[in-house]
Amino acid sequence: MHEWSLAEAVIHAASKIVEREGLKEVREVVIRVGELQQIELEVLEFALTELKKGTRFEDAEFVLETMRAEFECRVCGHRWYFDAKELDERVQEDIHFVPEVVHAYVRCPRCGSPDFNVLKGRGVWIERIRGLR
Amino acid sequence: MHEWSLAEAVIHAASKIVEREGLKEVREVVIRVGELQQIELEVLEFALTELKKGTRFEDAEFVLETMRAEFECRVCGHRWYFDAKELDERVQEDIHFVPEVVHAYVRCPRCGSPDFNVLKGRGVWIERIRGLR
Amino acid sequence: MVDPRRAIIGERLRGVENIIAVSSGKGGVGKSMIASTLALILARKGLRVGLFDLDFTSPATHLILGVGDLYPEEEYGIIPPRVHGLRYMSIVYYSKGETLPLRGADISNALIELLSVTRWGVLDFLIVDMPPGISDAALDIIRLIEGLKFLIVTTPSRLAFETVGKFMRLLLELDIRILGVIENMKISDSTFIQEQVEGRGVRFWGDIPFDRRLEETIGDVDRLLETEFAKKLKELVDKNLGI
Amino acid sequence: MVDPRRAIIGERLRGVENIIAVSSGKGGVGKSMIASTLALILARKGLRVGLFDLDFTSPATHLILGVGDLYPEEEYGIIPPRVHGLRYMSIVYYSKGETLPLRGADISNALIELLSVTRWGVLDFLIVDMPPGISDAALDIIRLIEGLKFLIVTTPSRLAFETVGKFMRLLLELDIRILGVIENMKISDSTFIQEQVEGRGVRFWGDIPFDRRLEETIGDVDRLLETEFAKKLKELVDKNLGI
Ligand SMILES: Nc1ncnc2c1ncn2[C@@H]1O[C@H](COP(=O)(O)OP(=O)(O)O)[C@@H](O)[C@H]1O
Ligand SMILES: Nc1ncnc2c1ncn2[C@@H]1O[C@H](COP(=O)(O)OP(=O)(O)O)[C@@H](O)[C@H]1O
Ligand SMILES: [Mg+2]
Ligand SMILES: [Mg+2]
Ligand SMILES: [Mg+2]
Ligand SMILES: [Mg+2]
Ligand code: NI
Ligand code: NI
Ligand SMILES: [Zn+2]
Ligand SMILES: [Zn+2]
Repeated sequence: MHEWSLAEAVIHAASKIVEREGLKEVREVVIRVGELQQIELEVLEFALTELKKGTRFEDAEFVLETMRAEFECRVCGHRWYFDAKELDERVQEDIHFVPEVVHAYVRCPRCGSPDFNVLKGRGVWIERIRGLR
Repeated sequence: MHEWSLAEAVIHAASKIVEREGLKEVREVVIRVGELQQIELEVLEFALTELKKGTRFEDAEFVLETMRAEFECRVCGHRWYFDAKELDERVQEDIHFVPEVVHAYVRCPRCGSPDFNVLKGRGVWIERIRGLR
Repeated sequence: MVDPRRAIIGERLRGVENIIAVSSGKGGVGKSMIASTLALILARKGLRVGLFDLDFTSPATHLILGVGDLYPEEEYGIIPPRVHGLRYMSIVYYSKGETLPLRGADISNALIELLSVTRWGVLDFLIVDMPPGISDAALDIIRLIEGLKFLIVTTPSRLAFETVGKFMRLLLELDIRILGVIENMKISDSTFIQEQVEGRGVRFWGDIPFDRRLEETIGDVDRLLETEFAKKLKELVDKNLGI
Repeated sequence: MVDPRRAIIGERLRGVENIIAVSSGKGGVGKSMIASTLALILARKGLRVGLFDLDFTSPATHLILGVGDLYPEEEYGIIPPRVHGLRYMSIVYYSKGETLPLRGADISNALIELLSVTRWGVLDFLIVDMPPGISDAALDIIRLIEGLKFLIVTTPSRLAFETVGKFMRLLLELDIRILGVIENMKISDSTFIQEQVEGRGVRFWGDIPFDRRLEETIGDVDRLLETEFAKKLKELVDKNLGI
């Protein structure tokens, strides 16, 4: 349920964008959700549906797109996809809250380094907002 | 004349690329030079011309392109171009050697912060190499 | 693409009256000891206090407080567990005893994540234990937390003050409020630090002597609060924070 | 686009026999004091020695050595000035007395820049003074410098060893050579650190007592080398480095 606080952040940030862009009516908000954090999409969706009530987003559709998490090793250049199932549940939960702790638990499969970059698939992003001016 | 050591780095790195790509004959090497460092282009060109003698780059042309240095403030979002002439000569020389010391001398013109990002125009880059396989 | 987290941070800290970053620029001057003890002292006065360990790659406050095997609750966000009367947040809940090598960009991301999901509730004071260095963590809390105040720690050493002086200058230039400077681990009666601090127009809170017995109290807050160190810190707090 | 700098670093360090990073993870344990004094001790043995201060946001070795107003020469690169018989390189040549706030990505860039343009020439030892934290500087020298060896510094405190132990574990996991561990500022005769270190299969070099007179020698290397601190360090070097 910390998905709730992420949903609040989305609504908050989306409001600022809508104001800045001067949108009168919001039709669609596309959210990109990185898989690193293993966010529960139904929970996030539920939170967005609850939180939008009585706001300018009441009639808007929130579209959730997921994105696989890809890493790149800074030592050997190897790229690979994150696979949560290789980690035990407790560690998955830790990464769920603070994705950066992945550097304590995951190593480059080629050279063993913890010094890798999260190329994509981290966090929750507002991809675009559609509406009428 | 530390342009000489940058030229050596270019030749060294370009050789590795040529080997990796399996080029037999190199025609052109395009180098992008960021303006932050105020590199003396004639000196860099001279060094490249001297260093390429007797190497696989002997007949290649080194093309130097410059790129203006642009900053973006992390606090207020303001973007602006670097202007070396606003700094005194000694500071210009310091930035010439270690561009990051710009954070000791330059501030965001809008909010005064030293916490800005060098968006472009830092360093020397190999942009592309043209040749025959 | 817009990262929605930054927009909510002000909201998350709305119920917090004072945010104090215990900072230095220099390492090993006693920031973690002072941040932890300061938080405990304020809590024992009956105030609502939080402690946030921001030294992600070398955290120490969990040892000083003797924090056991806790895990924050999830409830419309993350609720910092209560430890010795404090709301206590540290990355060690999630990194456990593992080494956590983080580049600056990761430190920045983890900080923003924690600030955007942690529900501190209503607090009189949130004490932040800062890492050494004048780098991502310091730059980020400066840009992200409005109304932040710094409490600066140094030792009497010129090696420490070299950096502390530079850090102070930066804060003054940026018009960020400095509550004062504590001279920790004092072993002589030189007035060098006091003069330097006051010469820059900053309040010198006073000094805390080197206390040989401090080490033995690590993990035992009742004994910690009985040390000369803690007693002297309490004096400085009473005098300078006026509460 | 390819950054050509990384390819040349091996070339630049080709004439250097041993590269030793004086490191800890923890701040304020005496890394800069030990790195500077170690470099001086080796130089006085007639060896060719360089010292590279890598703590860009809180450098200290220039104060310890009492480095005056020097600027590196430009000659097919940058030539580190000679200071007390050492080839000495620090970012302070370029940042002067200014505060230099750098994010991790900038620290990384500045490090790569300096490694790719500095001509150390032929050296028996290059001593690197590391910043605290397990972050960009540590991760970068690990990935960029082949054959690097670590000399680890801790104090007797559990707060220091919490981080030092984690840092050691990371180096062991990555198969990076650890020359040994020095326990600095010893004030009791606890064997806790020695046991922890040897228990991990790492060489314990020994301890250096807390030396009240050390501070007075900052900036005067002849007096520094006469201290109990320096004499004890020399003993540890003679015994453990075998030169
Ligand atoms: N007044 C003091 N007297 C004696 N030891 C102290 C004092 N203050 C701090 N210390 C010790 O100094 C070391 C560094 O303290 P710490 O709080 O970890 O510093 P920092 O957070 O600045 O790195 C620790 O071993 C701590 O126990
Ligand atoms: N053996 C020692 N005895 C007394 N003081 C010491 C000793 N070693 C280091 N110091 C002091 O401790 C402080 C921290 O040392 P420093 O070399 O700056 O540590 P670091 O580089 O690890 O941050 C300095 O004030 C230094 O003079
Ligand atoms: Mg990363
Ligand atoms: Mg920058
Ligand atoms: Mg600390
Ligand atoms: Mg140091
Ligand atoms: Ni959750
Ligand atoms: Ni030059
Ligand atoms: Zn790898
Ligand atoms: Zn700005």
